[in-house]
Amino acid sequence: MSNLPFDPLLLAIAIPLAVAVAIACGLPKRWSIRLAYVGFAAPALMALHAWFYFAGQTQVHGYAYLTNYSTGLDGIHGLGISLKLGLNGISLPLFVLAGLVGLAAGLYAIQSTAERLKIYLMLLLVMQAGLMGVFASVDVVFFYLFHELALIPTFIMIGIWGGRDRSYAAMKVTIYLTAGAMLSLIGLIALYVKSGAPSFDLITLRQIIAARPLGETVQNNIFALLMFGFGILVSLWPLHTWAPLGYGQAPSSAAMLHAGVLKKFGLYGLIQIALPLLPHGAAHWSHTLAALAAVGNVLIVGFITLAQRDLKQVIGYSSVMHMGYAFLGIACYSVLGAGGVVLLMVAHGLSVALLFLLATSIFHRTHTFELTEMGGLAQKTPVLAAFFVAATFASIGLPGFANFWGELTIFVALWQYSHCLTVIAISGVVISAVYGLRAAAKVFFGPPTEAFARVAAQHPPSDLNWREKVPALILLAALLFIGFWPKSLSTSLDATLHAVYAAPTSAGPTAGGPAVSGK
Amino acid sequence: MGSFLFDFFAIFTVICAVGTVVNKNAVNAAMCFLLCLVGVAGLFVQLDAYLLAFLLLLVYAGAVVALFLFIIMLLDVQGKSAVSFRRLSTAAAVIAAGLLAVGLCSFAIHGHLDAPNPNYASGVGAALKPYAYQLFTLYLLPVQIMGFLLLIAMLGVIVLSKKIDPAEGAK
Amino acid sequence: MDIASLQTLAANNDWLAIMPELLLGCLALALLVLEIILPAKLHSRLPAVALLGVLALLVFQLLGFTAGFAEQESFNGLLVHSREGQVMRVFFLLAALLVGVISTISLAKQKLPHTEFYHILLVVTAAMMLLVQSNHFVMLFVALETVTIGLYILVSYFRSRPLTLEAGLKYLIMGALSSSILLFGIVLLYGVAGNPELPGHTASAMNLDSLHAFLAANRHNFLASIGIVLVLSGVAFKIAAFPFQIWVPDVYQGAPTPVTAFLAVASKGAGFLVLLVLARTFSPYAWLLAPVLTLMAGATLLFGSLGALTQHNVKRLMGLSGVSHAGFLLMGVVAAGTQSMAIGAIYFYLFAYLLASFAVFGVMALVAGPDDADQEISHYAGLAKDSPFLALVLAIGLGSLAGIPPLAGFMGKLFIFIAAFKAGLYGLLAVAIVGVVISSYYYFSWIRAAFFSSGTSSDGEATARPARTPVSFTAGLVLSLLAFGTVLLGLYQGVLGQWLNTR
Amino acid sequence: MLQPAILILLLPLLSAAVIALFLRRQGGIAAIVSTLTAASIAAMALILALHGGRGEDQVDWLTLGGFTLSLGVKFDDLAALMLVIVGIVGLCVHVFSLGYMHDDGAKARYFGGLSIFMFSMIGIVLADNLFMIFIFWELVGFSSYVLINHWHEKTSASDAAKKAFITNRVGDFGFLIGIIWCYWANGTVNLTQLGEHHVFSTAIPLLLFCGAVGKSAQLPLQVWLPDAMEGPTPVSALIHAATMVAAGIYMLCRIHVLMVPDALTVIMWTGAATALYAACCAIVQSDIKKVLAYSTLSQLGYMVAAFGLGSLATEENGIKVVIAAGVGAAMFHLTTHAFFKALLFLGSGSVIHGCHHEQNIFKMGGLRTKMPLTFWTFTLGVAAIIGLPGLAGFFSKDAILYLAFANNKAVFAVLAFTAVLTALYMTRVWRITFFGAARSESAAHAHEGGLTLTLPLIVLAVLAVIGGYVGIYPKVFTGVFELIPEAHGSDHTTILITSLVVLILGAGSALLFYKPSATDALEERSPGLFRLLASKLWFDEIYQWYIDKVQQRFALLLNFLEQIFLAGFIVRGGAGLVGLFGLGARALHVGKLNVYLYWFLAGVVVLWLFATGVL
Amino acid sequence: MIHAGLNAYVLLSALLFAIGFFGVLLRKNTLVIFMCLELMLVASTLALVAFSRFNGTLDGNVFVFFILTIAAAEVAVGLAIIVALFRSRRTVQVDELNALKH
Repeated sequence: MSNLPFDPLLLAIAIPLAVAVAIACGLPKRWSIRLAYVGFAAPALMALHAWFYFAGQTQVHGYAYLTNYSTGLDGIHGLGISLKLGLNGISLPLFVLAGLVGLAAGLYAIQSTAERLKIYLMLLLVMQAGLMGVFASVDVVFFYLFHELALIPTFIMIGIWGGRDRSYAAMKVTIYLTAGAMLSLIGLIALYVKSGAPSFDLITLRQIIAARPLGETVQNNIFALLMFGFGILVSLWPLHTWAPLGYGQAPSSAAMLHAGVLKKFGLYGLIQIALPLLPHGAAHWSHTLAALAAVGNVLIVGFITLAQRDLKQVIGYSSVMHMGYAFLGIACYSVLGAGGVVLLMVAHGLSVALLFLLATSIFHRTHTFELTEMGGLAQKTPVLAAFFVAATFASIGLPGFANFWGELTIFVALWQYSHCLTVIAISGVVISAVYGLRAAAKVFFGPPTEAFARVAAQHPPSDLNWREKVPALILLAALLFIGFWPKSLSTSLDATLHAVYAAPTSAGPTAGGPAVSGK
Repeated sequence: MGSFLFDFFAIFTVICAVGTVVNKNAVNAAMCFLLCLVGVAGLFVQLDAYLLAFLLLLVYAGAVVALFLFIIMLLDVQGKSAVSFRRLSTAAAVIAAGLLAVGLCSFAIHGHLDAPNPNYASGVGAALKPYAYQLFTLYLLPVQIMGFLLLIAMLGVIVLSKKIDPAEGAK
Repeated sequence: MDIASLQTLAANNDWLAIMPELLLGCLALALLVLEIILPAKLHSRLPAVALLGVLALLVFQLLGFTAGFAEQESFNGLLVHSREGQVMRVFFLLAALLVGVISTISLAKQKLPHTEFYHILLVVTAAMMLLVQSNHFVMLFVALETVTIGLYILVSYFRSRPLTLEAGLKYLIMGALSSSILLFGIVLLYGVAGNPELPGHTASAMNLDSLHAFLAANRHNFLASIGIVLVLSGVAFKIAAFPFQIWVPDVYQGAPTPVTAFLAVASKGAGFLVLLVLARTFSPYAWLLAPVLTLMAGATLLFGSLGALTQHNVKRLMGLSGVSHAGFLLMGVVAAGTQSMAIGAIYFYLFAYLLASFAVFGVMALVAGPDDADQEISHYAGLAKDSPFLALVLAIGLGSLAGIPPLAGFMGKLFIFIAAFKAGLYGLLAVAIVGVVISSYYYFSWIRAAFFSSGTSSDGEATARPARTPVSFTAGLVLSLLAFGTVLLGLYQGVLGQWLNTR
Repeated sequence: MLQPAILILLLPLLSAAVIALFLRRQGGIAAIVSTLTAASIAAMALILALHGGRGEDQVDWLTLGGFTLSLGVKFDDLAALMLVIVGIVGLCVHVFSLGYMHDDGAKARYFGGLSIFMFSMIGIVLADNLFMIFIFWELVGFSSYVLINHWHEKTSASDAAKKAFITNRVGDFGFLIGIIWCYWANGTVNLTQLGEHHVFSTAIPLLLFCGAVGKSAQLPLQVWLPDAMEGPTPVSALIHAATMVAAGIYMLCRIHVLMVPDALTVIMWTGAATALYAACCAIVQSDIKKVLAYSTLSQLGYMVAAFGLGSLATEENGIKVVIAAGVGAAMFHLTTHAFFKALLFLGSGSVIHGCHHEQNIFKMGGLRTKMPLTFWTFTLGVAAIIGLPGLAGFFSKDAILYLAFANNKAVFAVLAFTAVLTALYMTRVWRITFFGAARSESAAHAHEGGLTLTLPLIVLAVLAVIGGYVGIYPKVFTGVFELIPEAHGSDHTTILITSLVVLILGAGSALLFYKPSATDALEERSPGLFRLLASKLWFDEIYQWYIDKVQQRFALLLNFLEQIFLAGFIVRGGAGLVGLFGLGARALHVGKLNVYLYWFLAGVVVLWLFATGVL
Repeated sequence: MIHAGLNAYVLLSALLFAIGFFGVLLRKNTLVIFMCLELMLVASTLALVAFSRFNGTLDGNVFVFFILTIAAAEVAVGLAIIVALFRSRRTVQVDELNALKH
């Protein structure tokens, strides 16, 4: 229960959905846009409320704002599926992320000049509702269901508003993500069936499994399903090829929401569900996961990013690469590693959304994503350049931005797991600096290329306007805020992780390292 | 005696059945089918199912085969009717025949039932009354359904074989 | 046979128990009578009478629905009235109603008599309702043949279209063949179960309960097992299970769109109900049933998905995708062998499938031209622009068929998967994943055609497609209810979930 | 203890934030805000260092899974000294910038960058643990990037900025591994706690040293520093001469407790090699800033070598005392170097400003008369760096030479030779720039800048003169300066003589050899040697070759494999295969009834086989 | 009357069924195919009657009533379809009725 007179989590889901339905029912455009502001602002407000008042909430089973809505399947004889909403320390940061990125993407979309803006906004609102739902769901089925709810608009948006290859991209993304979702669905079902729990909600699952842990083989198999299923969704190498293509073709707001938030679903699932409930499975698969992530995601994809000539491809591949860090954090199976992953997820979500937003803004000025055809944009658009450089540095893990905390904690946790992998992972930091700065330099610095000079002569580029600046500022401010005050997220995160990971520790993972550094 | 009759009717029926299948001419096939039905009716008689034998001849031989013949004549297709002997279809037919033969053999070998006493409850189908009792008590509902079935079949035949109005469908 | 026992037998013919079916039959007859007595200008109102009658029956059925329906026999064991039967009555009435609505659209494009169509539709529906409640091979076969013969007529109903008649002929011959196979299987079972030399033989060998008892006493009888597989083959034709699915695309394409919908939903639903009943009856032969059904499920799933993958005629696509749905349902049937919850899952899946399929078929009927067999995916180009409503309904329907949350189809698949997992059908689940992934491709291709392509080819000319029928109020209402139901059932299973899961 | 230090730390951050948020278009106000901030920092630093206490304190910044990262201040003499240097040099540079950047279009960004730099640098200085050092370490790298990139429309500036950051990242790669290793090995990265007990390991200090190699531009990561001269000259003075590059030395001194002999040897030789290498390179440069850049490199090498020479055992009253002489010597040289190198850079800035952004010394000449103040202060700076007795550089260099002499004669020889070269190239640049006739239009019209340009020169010149005395007669920062090794007796004489000889040899030969002319005398007389030195041992070329021919080609290869093999062959191929099956399944519907009927036969047969138990 | 054994009847009916099946597969004339289908039904009725006789239950015999009726209805509908088809396509050969495919 919350100490608000209403259920903020339900409202965060229902308001955007209601606005979407209203738009679908044929609201006139002017009103659609006005309502869309409400639809995007409401989840963000709820998220901010949850962020700052989380500590004061009464917690039931570790969840604040816990509420339950029946679906008719939660009776004595039912399957135990109900819309159970709540936030714990793990979901809170991601709920906040979803709210903020959703707001930014929404504001950016509202001002965009997309064709058929109403449908675009409607789809985006559905996506937003799904995203809020994913992280607010305590019930596993609804957790999955909301993910798909958010996923469908992505396909459609890529298909309608995407770039040149939109058709192929939409198809490929659809098939990949369907495959991933199906694998993970089977994994979740397996978890439910094998645990013998009467309900799909995580609280019950945790209690049941804590009382009666699953057998080792069962754990290994279920974890494999979840790992590869979620792995496809999060673009684990070599199952990642949909990601750069999809992001390259997706319209900006869809890419922001998908790469920024929705993609985190898989990681969130691993941290919230798979790791605590399947410690043996995690231990069994951690080597594979870590090797794939370190060599594949970080090194190979890192190098591939170096070879990209298209700005969106660079961002897309870099996103795949950073997911490698997240997988490494998961592979460590420690509170520190998992906490690092959550921090990284939030940070990466904010920064990659910012990058996609700015990439589109750049495109509006250069009319190309080809890096070789840009250059010298900073002379015309210093503010845009400043934002982009800030976003780049955020994404390459500069301290002061949220990303740093995620990467650092993951590295620290990883050292305990494997020295060799830590070295590989940290070498990724150098690689990401190379491609990040190279891209920034190619776009903004040096003298303008001939191609860009021609474009600039026809359409004189203007600097970032307020309608682009506000969403960018929201994201950047959040990045800096977390960068400077990581405790705003880490306190509740730490508490929840300790509680959740402490229960089935018979597999022997450690909760953390030696005591304390600074005290 | 009974065994001889059985053998006779059995062989007769099988030959006629084979004739139905392989006869190039559709009319001849229909005639073979008619004879085959007569053979089956003979077998029914040996099984004491006199009513059914009678019905079989009446309904099948009298109505159904007549209908077939009528249609065959109406459509005047017997000239074209022939078994195609292209290589692929021949091979397929041979394989099919082989499979069916093997199936029959397995049926004959494994499907042996311990025959009950032939005189056990003899003449269960011989009398007429039990049929009526059964049909109008136990099987009353199916009989009613049959009524509907025949009705829709009749409607169907009417609807399907009405001459196509030139105004229809030309759209 | 004495009079007293005959009286007992006659007294057991509880006509009240089959009131919905009787009323439906009466309604069908009334249509014919009305056509005769009413002046010709009022004949166009007869479909409305039929539909309103069905609707009234549906309401009556829903109002009289009690979740705690006691299982009872009537007609001396020919019928068993169970809660599932009640649910399926609703299912078939709903299907008939929706087919009727779609028919008004499709028939309007042909100059053909209407009344007979509705008459046959109602009779077939009643027969289906009896079919799923039958507990006796005679009853089962008679009802089945009534359904089948009615469908032969309905499939060939647009007789002015040569393709329709071809489809009708193909359906007729293959249907008759499968009926013969089924019948031979029944005969064998009857012969074996009544054989006095065998243990547990029964006098009423056609009765499924007695047969079950007999089979339980003879678990490895050769003739019985042959009979079982022959009966299964016959039912497999109805549900379009591999390898008896080959007729599906041709017949679906040629048949009038409403009849295709009827075949796809009601006929298949009836087939599955019969299969469930038979699977329960044959359960002592699980050694045979389980592997056969498992392989059948997997092969059906894969074949349907693969066949639909490159299909561009939407009716054939619906047919083949229906085959893959049959695979999912078969998975449920296999699981039902050990998990009782699977039965609820099958029912739920059928309802979800009904809602989604009729949404899609409704849109198809509106998009199709007078030539019903010619319905290409490319005809849907630009649908979203011209008629966003139809496009939305189509997307919801296809999404539900593809199993996308939060639509009803997803919950159906989820239940089936849970049941299958509980039953340990891991291999089938793997196949199912492949099937879902492949199916997402072709469903999405269709949605893509409706949403993403503008309807003009690269050189700017509009591609040739039949004119679309404007959406009437009734059609619009029904389609939006279907779409709404699909969404609602995905999010809130409520009463239906309780009906189906209370076991 | 914490509050004033935190205030000093946060003040520039506040200034940067104010500039970034509100003063983007008001460059003038931004400059004043930033300069005032620098002034208050300098004032507070002096007060805190000279009158304040010493101590440490921290708060938790991040706690996760038993890992705590704290935000803390360790304010000892070392930090106080460094803070004062940063404060004073920073203030000078700010003031100088007011004049130097007066007409720049992006003044706000420039001063904002300076403020961020001050924030980051002070953060390093005050940090009480290695993670915190690392955080600010990265941040100074960022501010350095921003400031080098100031004139971003020049490709060279943008490339140099990128190069600087990436090269630093390479160093930080090792640094971070070292920190993490240190954390897990010792359970703490708090500097004080590390001093109390720590695990002896060669790898950890060497990995940590990687950070210093990057930041202080030691071999082989020295390549970024000369390029960094693309930034505005005051930036070069502040960041790339006086403070940021010295952070590497400072960090080494912070962690000297972790050092083991083997690590020290590596560090020593790295420093010595860098010193020699850079000095050689400096001889042939024609860009005044490049000369100073290589000189900086060379001096940094000196400091690193000094640190590496490490501990010194002396006998006092018969008791052998081991002191961390390396720390003292390195920090002493760091202090003096900060003053005179900042002076030299600002002097060169003044020259460049006067010559309208002409940087080639062969196009200058005759500035002695046109810019007298600059000339005299520059002269003092040169005198300090070449070690003219009595000036700051003399003392600090002697201390290092003495340490080398006492510990390792080979290094001593290298360093002494480096000192000769230092005298040589500094005299060369001094003579060519200021003497003779003006050799270009811009030099002919050179003029002295305003007060903002000259005042910092004077201040720094004074410091360059007197700076050495704080080291030899320590009254303040005794914790550092008392560690400086003092030569006694014959040793003292040897060192004294050595440095005089070195000075005379270097400066004399330069005076003899180089005349103020438009061409390089060495290039004319000995082109082979000139080319060898000008090649800088092909470091840049090798790196460029690696990037172009190895790294980029490898990346392209992987990309090719990904596109062709993974996305193409496997994914598209797999999809195509499924599609083929789909076509096959579709082709089975041949439309002929007979064929379909065979399916029924097949189905019945298969089921029959199941029933008979064959399958 | 001395009867041949049950097995003989059953085998005979199976043989007739197989012949009918084979005819369905072999023939191209829809009318003949249809006749063969009827043959299969008749084969079933033969077995049914035999079982009914030997098992001593009347159900089988009564069932034959229904089967005969159904068969008649089926034939009527089927022939109507064939006639209608012949009208539009002028053929009853299944080879030529393959407009619906792929």
